[in-house]
Amino acid sequence: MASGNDTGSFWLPPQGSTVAGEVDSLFDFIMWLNIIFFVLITVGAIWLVLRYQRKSHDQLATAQIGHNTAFEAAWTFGPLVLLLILFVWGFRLFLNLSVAPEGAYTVQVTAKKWSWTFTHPNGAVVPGELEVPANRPVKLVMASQDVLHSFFVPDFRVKQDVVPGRLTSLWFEAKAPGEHQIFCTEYCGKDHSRMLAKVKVIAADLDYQGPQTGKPDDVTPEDWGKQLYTKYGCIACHTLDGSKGVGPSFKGLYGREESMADGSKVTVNEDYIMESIYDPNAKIVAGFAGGMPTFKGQIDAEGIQSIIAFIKAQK
Amino acid sequence: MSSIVKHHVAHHFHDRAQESGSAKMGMWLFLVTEVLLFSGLFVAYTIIKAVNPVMWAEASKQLDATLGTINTVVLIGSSLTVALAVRAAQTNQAGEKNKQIAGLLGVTILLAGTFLVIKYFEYSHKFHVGLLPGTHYFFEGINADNPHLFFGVYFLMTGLHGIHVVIGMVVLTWVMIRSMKGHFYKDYYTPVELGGLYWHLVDLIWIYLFPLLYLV
Amino acid sequence: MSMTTTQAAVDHANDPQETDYLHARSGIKHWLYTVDHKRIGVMYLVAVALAFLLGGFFASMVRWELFSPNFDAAGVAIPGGQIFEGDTYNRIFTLHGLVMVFLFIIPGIPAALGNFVLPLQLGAKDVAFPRLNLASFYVYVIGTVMALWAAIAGGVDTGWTFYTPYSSGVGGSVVMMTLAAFVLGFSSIFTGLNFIVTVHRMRAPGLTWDRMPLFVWAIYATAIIQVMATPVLGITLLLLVMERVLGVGIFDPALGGDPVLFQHFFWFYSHPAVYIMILPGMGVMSELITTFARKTIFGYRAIALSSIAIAVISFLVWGHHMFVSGQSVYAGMIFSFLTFLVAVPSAIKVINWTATLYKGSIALDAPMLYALSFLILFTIGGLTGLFLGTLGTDVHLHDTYFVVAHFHYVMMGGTAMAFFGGVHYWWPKMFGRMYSPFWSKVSAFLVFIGFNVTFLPQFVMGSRGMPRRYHDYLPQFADWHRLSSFGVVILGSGIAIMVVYLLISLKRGEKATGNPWGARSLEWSIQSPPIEHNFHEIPTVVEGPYDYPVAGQDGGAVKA
Amino acid sequence: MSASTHDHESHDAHHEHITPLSHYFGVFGALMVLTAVTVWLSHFHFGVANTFIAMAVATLKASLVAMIFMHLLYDDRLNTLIFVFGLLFVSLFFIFTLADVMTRTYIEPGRDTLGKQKAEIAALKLEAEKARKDALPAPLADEAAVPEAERPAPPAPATDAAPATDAAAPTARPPTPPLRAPSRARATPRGTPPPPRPPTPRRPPTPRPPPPPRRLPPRPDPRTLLPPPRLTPGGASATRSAVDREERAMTDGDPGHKPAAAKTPNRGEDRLIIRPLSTIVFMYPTWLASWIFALVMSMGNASPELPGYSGIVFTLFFFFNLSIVAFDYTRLTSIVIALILVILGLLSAMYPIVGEVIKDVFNQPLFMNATFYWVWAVGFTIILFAVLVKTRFDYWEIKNNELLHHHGLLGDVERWPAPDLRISKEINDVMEFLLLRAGRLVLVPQREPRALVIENVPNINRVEKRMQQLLGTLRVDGPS
Repeated sequence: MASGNDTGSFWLPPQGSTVAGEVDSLFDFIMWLNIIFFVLITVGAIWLVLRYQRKSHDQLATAQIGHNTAFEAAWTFGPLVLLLILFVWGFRLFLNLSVAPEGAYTVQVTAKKWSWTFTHPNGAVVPGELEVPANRPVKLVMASQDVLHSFFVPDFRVKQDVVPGRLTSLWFEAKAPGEHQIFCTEYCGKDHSRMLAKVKVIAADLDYQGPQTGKPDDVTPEDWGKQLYTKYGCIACHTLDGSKGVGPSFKGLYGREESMADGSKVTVNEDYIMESIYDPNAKIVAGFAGGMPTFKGQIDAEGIQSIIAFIKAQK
Repeated sequence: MSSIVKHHVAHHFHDRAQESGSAKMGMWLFLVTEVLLFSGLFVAYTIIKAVNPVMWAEASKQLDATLGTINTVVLIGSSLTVALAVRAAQTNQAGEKNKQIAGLLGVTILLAGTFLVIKYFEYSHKFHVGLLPGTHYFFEGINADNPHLFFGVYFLMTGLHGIHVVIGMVVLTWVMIRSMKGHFYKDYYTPVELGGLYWHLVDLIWIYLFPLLYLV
Repeated sequence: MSMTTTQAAVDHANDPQETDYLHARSGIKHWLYTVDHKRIGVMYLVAVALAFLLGGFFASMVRWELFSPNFDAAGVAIPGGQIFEGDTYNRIFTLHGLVMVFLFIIPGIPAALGNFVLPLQLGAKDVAFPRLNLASFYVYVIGTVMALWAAIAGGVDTGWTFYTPYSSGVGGSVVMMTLAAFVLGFSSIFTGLNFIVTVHRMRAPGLTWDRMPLFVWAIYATAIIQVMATPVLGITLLLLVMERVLGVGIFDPALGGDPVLFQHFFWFYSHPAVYIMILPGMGVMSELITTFARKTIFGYRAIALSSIAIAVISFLVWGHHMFVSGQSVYAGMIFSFLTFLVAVPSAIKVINWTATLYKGSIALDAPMLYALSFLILFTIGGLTGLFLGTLGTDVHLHDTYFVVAHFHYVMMGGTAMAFFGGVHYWWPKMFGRMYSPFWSKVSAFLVFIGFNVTFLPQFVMGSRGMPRRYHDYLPQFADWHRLSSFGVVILGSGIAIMVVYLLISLKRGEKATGNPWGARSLEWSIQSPPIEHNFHEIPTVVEGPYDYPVAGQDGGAVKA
Repeated sequence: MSASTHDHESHDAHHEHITPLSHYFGVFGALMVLTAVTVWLSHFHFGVANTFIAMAVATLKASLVAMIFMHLLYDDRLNTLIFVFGLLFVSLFFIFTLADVMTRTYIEPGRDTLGKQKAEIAALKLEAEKARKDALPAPLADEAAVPEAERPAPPAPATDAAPATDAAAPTARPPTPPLRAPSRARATPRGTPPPPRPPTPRRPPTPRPPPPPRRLPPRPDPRTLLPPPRLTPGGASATRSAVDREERAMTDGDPGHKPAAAKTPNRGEDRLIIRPLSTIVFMYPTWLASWIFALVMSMGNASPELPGYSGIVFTLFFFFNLSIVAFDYTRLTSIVIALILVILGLLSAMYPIVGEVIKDVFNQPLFMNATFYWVWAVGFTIILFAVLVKTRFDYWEIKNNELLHHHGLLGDVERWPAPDLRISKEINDVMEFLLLRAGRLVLVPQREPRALVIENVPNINRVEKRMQQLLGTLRVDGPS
């Protein structure tokens, strides 16, 4: 039962955040309390059943005891006292979990149907991965674009629903660099179980403002385009082998003339690709349902150039 | 023809008193479920008003308080007539008051009709001007956020109350017809009494709706 | 009818058999238009049992899908991993929730067993409003038909909680399913209303409040909740329908509404509803433990008053479902404190049942096996509730499989076990037939083992962070899910055996006497199955419901 | 349970009470008048109180309809119990839902519930927009300038995009000026996308001078951050003023640090503690009575045979006790009341009819069961206990050279110089004096314009004598 802090115990995952230790000790206290009461009642009941087994068909009870005020008072107020201890300890811990400390590194989280997007103080917008400094309180200010979601990191023992129309917040302080799984725990539809993300804790000093999202110089635009193709989830709808997905396939797309849903004809060039990324519903290819989310404010100009280079390469 | 139809106590009851006592207790439990049904709307009213106090004051100005007052008077009047009908049934020795019961119930149903007519005028005015709930709202006169919430709550409350008025009219009509046939007299008037209780509850709910929507 | 006799409740259990209510009138018409509480009880029992099997079928579909993860760690699809598409799976677990909650467990014990047994235990000829009782059954049938149509027509994948704004925006026949739940709510109100008036007005002479059987106390407390809480479910569902049809926007954030307000409305009904589910189970427990220990209950007044206490306090605690939903910290504090108050009466009951066994004469027939498994499983369920009532740990455990395991231990381990126990206890009284003792013990054993193998692993998964309502899961939870899915096979076989030997007993079971278990409450003082109007003359009750004689006194053995 | 056990009621109950016609018309008239009153009252603007007044009038009308028209007055008590029980559950629904909605912002004061936060989301968007625009080269930055009025308070150099929550959490450091959310931007009609901006090549951001290394402020204990819960009716202004008051209260009293003097409450020698009680303490006779009745009722196995007047006795006693708390039984009034009782006694001796009426009042079959008394006993115990606990946080202390007033959860202290402090003792309520020997102390310190009044000081004579010893040369006015 002893909860180690990096490998996690039988019941609980590893302790990634400072508050995880306190939550685990409360969890263990309740667990031990439960085991004691459970053993008392189960062993008691089984012993009584075996001890007073009915031997013959019309054997009667040896005594008809129906009332004992002392015992009844004991097992009414006894558990009540224990329960109140749990309440007080739980509430103080909950306050700790709810009030973010002063000067926390703040990240805005946007939840939408089936993906998380994180906006860092330096304006970097990163989907699917939350890069945060270690040993420093991190405060997440969360808003949802459509339905209820819930941000849950088991290793940090923190969870908070993301409610559309208002801001909810949550804080944690990661103890050491590492990677932790993020789940969505409020039912939100078809891919609720795939709305996953990762917390990447890195060692960084106090003036860390967020990851660099620009194209690293040693990567060719085409490769960088391929990375963006997977990171922003284009892979989910646009295939590379020519087969028709939710959206048109990229194979041999560049320079081809596509007929639009409204009947007009458009040759696929840089402007068309850039416009379809910023404002996808402007022109929808015939035979496709549309519904592609906009990536305005997420992919910068350099990213667009790289994606266009990548699509050109798909002969 | 002043005659009454003898009532036979159901087989599983011992006597009249147990039967009528059980019926009335059952009715009161049903009235409590109605109160709890409307309580949901009153809580919604309170919360939305607490969150948007400015909008609420602005939007409630659009309602016509005089029509509301008339409706209140009409309903309280119908409450009186149905109470008198119950009393007439209680004192109906041998059928001599059959007509009086039916008459009083008739007046109650008439007043209920007037209430619905006035409601119709109010609704048609709002439909015309655009004071409608949710996405259907197109009125321009209120400068506050989400004025449609007030009208959403308004239409829900008065709509559900209106449905209960219609149910009440149907029940009272059925009781009126039976009273013409002389079913209700001093020893058996439970249907009249229960119909009366239901109608008083409908009036009770309007007594709370009127100030909350029209005056405050 | 003749007036009440003055001497004590004469034991007619072994008088010559008269024509019982099953054979008094034959033909389907006498079943469809009956106002006899016993026939309505039997019809409810059949309907509820079918609903349980349907819900169980959906549960096994869920476990089949979760048998293995869909993708391995590298993201490669595992063959045979994915059986249903994402939204099909969501529809299946929603239907499992809806069918089990609204069609089986809420009407379950009160309507099926309660309808049959309550008038008999009160010494009455029938419930207060027989026609309303029949209306309640037909409203239940209409609600079931609407629910099944909604399931087939478009399917609902919002979960049984219908949380907005997802439920107000998603496709599928959500409006039809909401109206079905609305209609089923009325059936629950009619039953509750009927029982309250029956208990107040129809008691036999001499049957004071402290001489009533504890099953009647439990049904009375349940009826209070049914009458006081279900209307709020009605208005909540109406508002949801208005949200979808008129776009009223009370719960829609885009129109200025507040989705957390819907959760308040929903849980104001749904938490008392979980006490509608467990209280009748506790009532059955009190009957089973006393009869099969042949001993009076320990702390009658404590158990009776704790039923009422649970009924009242259950209305104060709904916020513990919303600790991390954006509810304010202060409201969380208040709800957490009150949640611990509501835990005390349940603890009192469990301990008093265990104390009842002391110095008893305990026979381990099938009903007693179910009672003991109720005792153990409900204790686990109740204790794990402490993790979820404590604010600090609930943040980590909310909406994970820990919660799923908790409420299955309380609902399936509690109410379903009590339902099986109750059915096995009153089966001879309802149908005049005894079932095979051997097979009933085997099935009880299989059900107990299967249940634990299914749900114990879910506690571990939950505390390790496995979220709820997931169509696919990370490979680290794979073997726990496999164990849990295997458990369903054992549980399913146990229940299958039960259905078989109960149906066989209808035809070829040996005839049952008036009082096969030697119990002391009123329903065992008449023949089985009872005559149509229950009692020739209304009995006068002079002693408590559990007055068993003591060995060695002149009371003599109770003729079994 | 109070339910009647008789299964077949006596036959005379069959002919139920027939309400005289005059009652019906009387009630109808009253309802008309009340409707007029409520409409008339609605023209005056009492602010929030309007709703409560309207509800009071509506409840009055509703209870008239329920009691007379719906015969609740003459019916079986059970129907009234059912109706009231239903209203109880309705109130539970109200109380707890409002408890949540009204206190959602207490963790982050300065934020309204839904209304304000929309403006804040807009502010956040602007913030992110501006931050990304900073990264653009200077010439491009200005043409995408954001209208000045929209921008929130000037951000600190390391743009801390945190919304108002950060600044408003009061800490040991003097709190930064609370972030004023931009004026309530008129909610632009939904769905109109912002104008698309032409893409511009982005230069790597010019390296900014590294900010001086700042030590992370120690993490304050969150519990001190929490102002006590205050259920002010909604609206941003209420929360705004609440925040300022808290911050002021926080800063002038030194939070968390208890004045040394009050550290060790040493009994006796050179100091006197006066703990004023709240008037509810005078309800202790009812508290005692409810315990006694509870025990008696549960002892006598709660069968209804207990004579009905036990309930009426308890209720009358309760109202008498309530009147003590409500009014001041000055010597004059208590004499007058005594006279009235005497006259009543004489009258009932001469005319038995008076006695009959009194006896009639007493054996109204008002019966409450043991649970009723248990609930009252426990309820009063909790309240009295809470009052006693409160006196731990709000008490006066007299030292030979100063007068201290400790109040507030965090132990704030007010001090006055004690030399020639004028004290006057007032006992103007005979009953309160009889119950707890309580009275009122009026203290007028030297240069203090207004007098300090300490209400309900128990055993006032002993306290006053002790004060004289302590303050030695003080002039004392006799009892008024």
